[in-house]
Amino acid sequence: MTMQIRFEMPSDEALLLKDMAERFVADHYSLAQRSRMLAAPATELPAHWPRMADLGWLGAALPEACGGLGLSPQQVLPLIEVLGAGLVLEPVTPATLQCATVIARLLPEDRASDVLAPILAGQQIEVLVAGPDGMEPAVSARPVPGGWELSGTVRLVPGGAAAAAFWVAVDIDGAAVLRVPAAEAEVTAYRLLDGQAAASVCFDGVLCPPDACWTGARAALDAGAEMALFGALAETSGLVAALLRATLDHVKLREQFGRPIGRFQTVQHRLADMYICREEVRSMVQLAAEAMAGEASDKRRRLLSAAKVKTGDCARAVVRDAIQFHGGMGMTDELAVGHMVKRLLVLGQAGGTRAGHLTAFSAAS
Amino acid sequence: MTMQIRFEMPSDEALLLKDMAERFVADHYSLAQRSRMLAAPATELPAHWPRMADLGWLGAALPEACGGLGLSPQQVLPLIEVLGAGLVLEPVTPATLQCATVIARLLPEDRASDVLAPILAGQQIEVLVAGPDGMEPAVSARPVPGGWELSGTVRLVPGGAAAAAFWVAVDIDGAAVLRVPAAEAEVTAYRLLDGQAAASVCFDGVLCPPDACWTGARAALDAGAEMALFGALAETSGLVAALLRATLDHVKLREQFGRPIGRFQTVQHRLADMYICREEVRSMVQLAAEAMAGEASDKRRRLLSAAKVKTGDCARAVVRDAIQFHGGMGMTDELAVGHMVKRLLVLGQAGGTRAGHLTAFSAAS
Amino acid sequence: MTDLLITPEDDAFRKQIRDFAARELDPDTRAKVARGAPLSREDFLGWHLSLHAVGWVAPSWPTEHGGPGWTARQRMIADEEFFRQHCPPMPGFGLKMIGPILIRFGSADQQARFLPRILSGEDWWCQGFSEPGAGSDLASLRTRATRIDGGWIVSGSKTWTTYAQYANWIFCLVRTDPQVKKQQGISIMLIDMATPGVSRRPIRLMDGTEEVNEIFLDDVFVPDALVVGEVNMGWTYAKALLEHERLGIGGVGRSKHLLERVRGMARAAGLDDDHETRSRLAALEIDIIAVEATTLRLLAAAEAGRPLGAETSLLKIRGTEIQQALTELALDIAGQSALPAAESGCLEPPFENVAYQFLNWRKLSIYGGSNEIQRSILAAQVLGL
Amino acid sequence: MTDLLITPEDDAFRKQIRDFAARELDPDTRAKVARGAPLSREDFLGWHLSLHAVGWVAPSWPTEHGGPGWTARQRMIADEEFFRQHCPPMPGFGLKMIGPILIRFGSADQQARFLPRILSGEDWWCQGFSEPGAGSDLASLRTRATRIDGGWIVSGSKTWTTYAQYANWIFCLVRTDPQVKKQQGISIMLIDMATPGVSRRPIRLMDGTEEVNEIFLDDVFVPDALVVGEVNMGWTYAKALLEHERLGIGGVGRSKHLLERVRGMARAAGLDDDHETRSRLAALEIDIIAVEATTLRLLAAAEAGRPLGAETSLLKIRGTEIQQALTELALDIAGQSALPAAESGCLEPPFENVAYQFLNWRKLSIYGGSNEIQRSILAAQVLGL
Repeated sequence: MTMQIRFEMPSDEALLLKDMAERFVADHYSLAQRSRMLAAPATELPAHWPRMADLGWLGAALPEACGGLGLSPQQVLPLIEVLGAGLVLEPVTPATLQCATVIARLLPEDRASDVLAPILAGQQIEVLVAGPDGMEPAVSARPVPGGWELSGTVRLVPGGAAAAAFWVAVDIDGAAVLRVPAAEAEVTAYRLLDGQAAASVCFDGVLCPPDACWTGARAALDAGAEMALFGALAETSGLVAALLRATLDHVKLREQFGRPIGRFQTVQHRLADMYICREEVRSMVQLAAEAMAGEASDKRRRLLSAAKVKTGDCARAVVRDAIQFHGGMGMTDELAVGHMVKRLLVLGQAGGTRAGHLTAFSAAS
Repeated sequence: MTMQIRFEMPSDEALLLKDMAERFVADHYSLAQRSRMLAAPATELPAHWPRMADLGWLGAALPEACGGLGLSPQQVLPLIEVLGAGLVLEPVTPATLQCATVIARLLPEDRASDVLAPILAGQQIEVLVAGPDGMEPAVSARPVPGGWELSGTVRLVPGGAAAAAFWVAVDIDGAAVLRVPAAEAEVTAYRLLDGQAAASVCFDGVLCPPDACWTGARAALDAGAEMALFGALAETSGLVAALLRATLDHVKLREQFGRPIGRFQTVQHRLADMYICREEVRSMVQLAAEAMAGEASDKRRRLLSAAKVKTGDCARAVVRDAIQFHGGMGMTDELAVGHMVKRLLVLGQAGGTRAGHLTAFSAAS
Repeated sequence: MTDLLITPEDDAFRKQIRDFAARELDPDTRAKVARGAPLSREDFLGWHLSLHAVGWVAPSWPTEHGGPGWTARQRMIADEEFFRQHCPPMPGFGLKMIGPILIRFGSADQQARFLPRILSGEDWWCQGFSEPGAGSDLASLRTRATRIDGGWIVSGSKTWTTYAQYANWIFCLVRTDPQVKKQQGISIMLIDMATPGVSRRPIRLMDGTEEVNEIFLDDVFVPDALVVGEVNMGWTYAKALLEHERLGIGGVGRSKHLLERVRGMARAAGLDDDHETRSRLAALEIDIIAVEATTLRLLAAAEAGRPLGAETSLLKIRGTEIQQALTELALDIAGQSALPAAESGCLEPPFENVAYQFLNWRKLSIYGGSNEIQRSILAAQVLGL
Repeated sequence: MTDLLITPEDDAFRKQIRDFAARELDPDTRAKVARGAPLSREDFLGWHLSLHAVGWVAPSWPTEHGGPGWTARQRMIADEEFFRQHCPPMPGFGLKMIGPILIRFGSADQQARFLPRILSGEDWWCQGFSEPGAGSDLASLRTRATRIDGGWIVSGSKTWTTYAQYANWIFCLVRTDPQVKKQQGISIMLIDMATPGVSRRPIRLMDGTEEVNEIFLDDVFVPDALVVGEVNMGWTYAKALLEHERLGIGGVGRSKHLLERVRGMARAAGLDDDHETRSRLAALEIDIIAVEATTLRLLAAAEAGRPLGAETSLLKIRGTEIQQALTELALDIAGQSALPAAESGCLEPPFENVAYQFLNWRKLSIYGGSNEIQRSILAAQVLGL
């Protein structure tokens, strides 16, 4: 397949999703509303999951044959950026971009549709348990009469707190995936520092029948890992843009030494640097989206690694100056800035480390 | 020995040397005067070598027993800073700080005095041929009847163009040094990009009698290497201060958009950063000087490595902004800025690489 | 971590400090400091009392007011060694701020009344300088005092007041003359937090702590006896205060402490042989040495009689840059281990305070005059720009 | 190095460019470009003539004036591929500056007289914008024209005039009305370098080259026919020119070319497995991809009808930062091998032009509006600050 990087404008459908998402965030995700949601137990299905299903967001990136909208990464990008900037607590990326992608890729079409139906209907959450490279060595499967016996504990499973089932990557003559109902595992639910619900899941002694096991899962897990990374990058892109916007608004209003701090040249030049970061993040994430849609796997992965490195570096620079120019106010819980910063700290750890991606990129040079 | 880091003020003697050096540079090292000196063949004894001998500078750091002034590194520092900032072309560091130190350390006192006499009198130059760690694997010595036969070529010997003799580090059951009159080697003289004279020296087939060979030279070579690094750091310190001064003068005078560019906040803040660099360089070089005077070798080397890393980083940052804020003028041959920059590029390579020193420092943590 | 202060006299003094800390510091407090956790009032106060018992609680005070008579060099060694022994870094509002102001500008009555209670820990002071909407621009102050018989009626609000929840006294910058230009017409007043009209609202920070507060002053009566020095001279006094302890501003002890903690994290994460981690740690250690060497060099110059000027701003800038860089390195080393929320119970040592510290220490480049202000000070006062 | 422009159509076009360059470029010139050496007039002109022979010398000109009719995307591919094939980067004074100005604002006579000679290489143009003491502040211009019968008498001086030694024509910004405000009252004039009163002084740069010059204009007569467009509209025209070829400003082709050279240096120095060198190279390659992707994104937006504004300043800033960082990396890799003077004869490939390029390319962040100016443009025009 030849790459078709054209940076095309978003389609009408993509813009429609984005507009709806902006309205949704404005209506339902004020800081006060969000803070009330955070008071709910992490194990509950997050409040707006069913509504997100109604709006079609949960299946946006899934094939139409599986009940999705069949949108390409480029076309999903604006939606995910808005949800990222809106600090939504629903696990859209882990459940729908990552886990549902693996299911759609791995299972026969009709089976996949059946399995995905309750997820896309907003009735439940299912998430993947796998490492950043698509494989998680922490869980192992041992053949026993009647199927497989699992052992191992995985920490920090995103979206795992309220999941109805886990899709667990294991090694059975190569990459395989087992579906484990949450009730059978030992789930310790908690929130991360950005408020997202996650879980530590212990699989020791879980028995899994053969009809809940799919082997030959390498390609599906890779696709899931790439979608997970892409989702984190897209959310980061939305947040970086939102932090620039918030900082810009602040420096135009806030006065010190008799004039708005945005009149000071140092502030102006560093906001120009924040702007450059936002533009470069936007470009790299869009590039990653285009590469995922049309590029051979080695080049696609290389560009995803490049996007991860650049996006992470830019996000950190923007975090620094967004807080700095908000001054003390930027450090409080009362403005969105601090919440965005915490979300970015968590997203920065998604999909592998900077060092790992830089090395992977470099090795493929 | 316990370290005695006290950052004592320079002695009266040190300040006197410094004042003399400032007057000397003002009188003899205008850019026009320097440019005339550069037209002379690199093989000639540099014009002011005898005068520098008269002023006592060539033996400043050597023991009094060998005809020197016996000054500690702290007390020589102000002198070397001024000579560095003055862009003098005489090879003070390689000939007197490095080579003469090795001679004074290696030879018995009376023999050292004899050998050093013509150097300290300003009649000739002798330099060391050794690597940054005090040892140069490029030259090897083979025992033959009547002494040693050398082979190997060494490039970029600082001060080697006009040298009367080379002191060559070789491996003879450990570190050893041989003295080779320049006439016996094949010397290709040239200038470096900063105008300093250097040479490539080929020692193939040179015969060296036993009485020109000193074994057990490890400590002497180490001391020489440290003095060479210290000299480069001290010159760098002088140059960094001079670049800050020149840039400060420039931004106060030069007007753009109707006011001196030093009135723009971005320029002010970056000059503040240049100032911080200068102060940190000054501190680190002074620290290195104090450590050399009184510290055990492992800690001394560690602090020298730290000084090298920090000084190099600061010098590069200052180079960038000094040229930037001089604008096009800073890029011409007509201001001292460009000449200082070129000198700093050369000094940056003295005494080992940044990466090597960072690793050495880190290994000793 | 390399120490630079190690003459034989230094070593003897350092040992005295170390032995004292090893003997006197509460083990729970020590453990909290060692892992970078937030500290309670009791943590601070316990250590305060230990120090007070031997007369070391106010290192910079003159002996006649209860200081230990240490030299500047000894104070630096003590600061460094206390950090190394994981002693709590004492909040400076009483000991380093209002104490020295009263010593220099306070009345004999004020000195007699307040200084002993600062030393003994009976009074906990907080600082009322910043105001909502003012930040680093202290001169644009809006809290206002109106003259009445025997004193003043003060109204306004203060913010970013650290540990006001522990404090029983607050010293405030207050506008006593609205007619004159900004920096003039300001006074320092001492206010009992129990005075009618004083109220407090905690500010929750993004790191989850509530260490800072907003303080509201509604028609609070302040008797003349509680105005420091002369009326309308407050700005001058405050500036003198900002110049106090200038050489400690580089925070070398704090940086070394954090560096060692981060190095421990690298070991715990199996990254002690990772090339990039090693390089970053080494470069930061060198940066710390540069700040320490610069501090010592300025100290030597000061001892040789050269007055210290605004150049100490460089210590603030570089010190805070280093500390913030260390918190970022810690984040990178901890990776996912830093991500659970503090209240999750899932954070494990040595990474449990990594995110907290990254978030909390963003303040270092904002408060005490932001690093942008410090650069402007260097440009204007040192470089003449 | 990753290419992003590789649709099937892109590939076909790229192959056409590559084959042409492989066939037509003089091997000596190619070798000089490959090692980053300064180029002679003949190097430039030889390649110019090859391009002219097939109608490719002026990619951005409309076809009716002799352009090849390439799309913006094709121009980017050609630029990148010419760099990859080590073709000389053509000086833009005729082809990218005065040519487009004359096409847009020149009289029919001016177009007929000058455009064909720019294409054919008969005329070599240089640029008279900067003046001694003015730098990025073009509006503070002091070269002055006095009206006389049939034309103007021009006096003043210009500086940083690149390759004036090769040029027979110069286009100058000249003040034609001293009464009005700075940006107004400026005109563009075309001056034959052989006109009495025009003289030149080469400026020796610290890199040892003399590629820039000072140009003195002493009572030079310029006939009305050689004033471009309307009198006093020069600033408007010049600004339009600065907006020309905006998307090429990121210099992606140039950056990729240098990156590959530096990678070759790392191999030659035995540093291709060095962790730090690899990391720096990879990070810079990613930086280049980000500039390229941003360029393509802005291009796509422009093609979709969204006008390009000042946001292209970001391409200038990042592009030049990357190129300068690459020259620093080259210095570090070359180590001592970069140190002999150019005239020493002791410089060896692939390091012989490392120091020259480090020194020479400091100009990138100074000329064409310094990077500080570009940040101010972004702040004012894009962010509304």
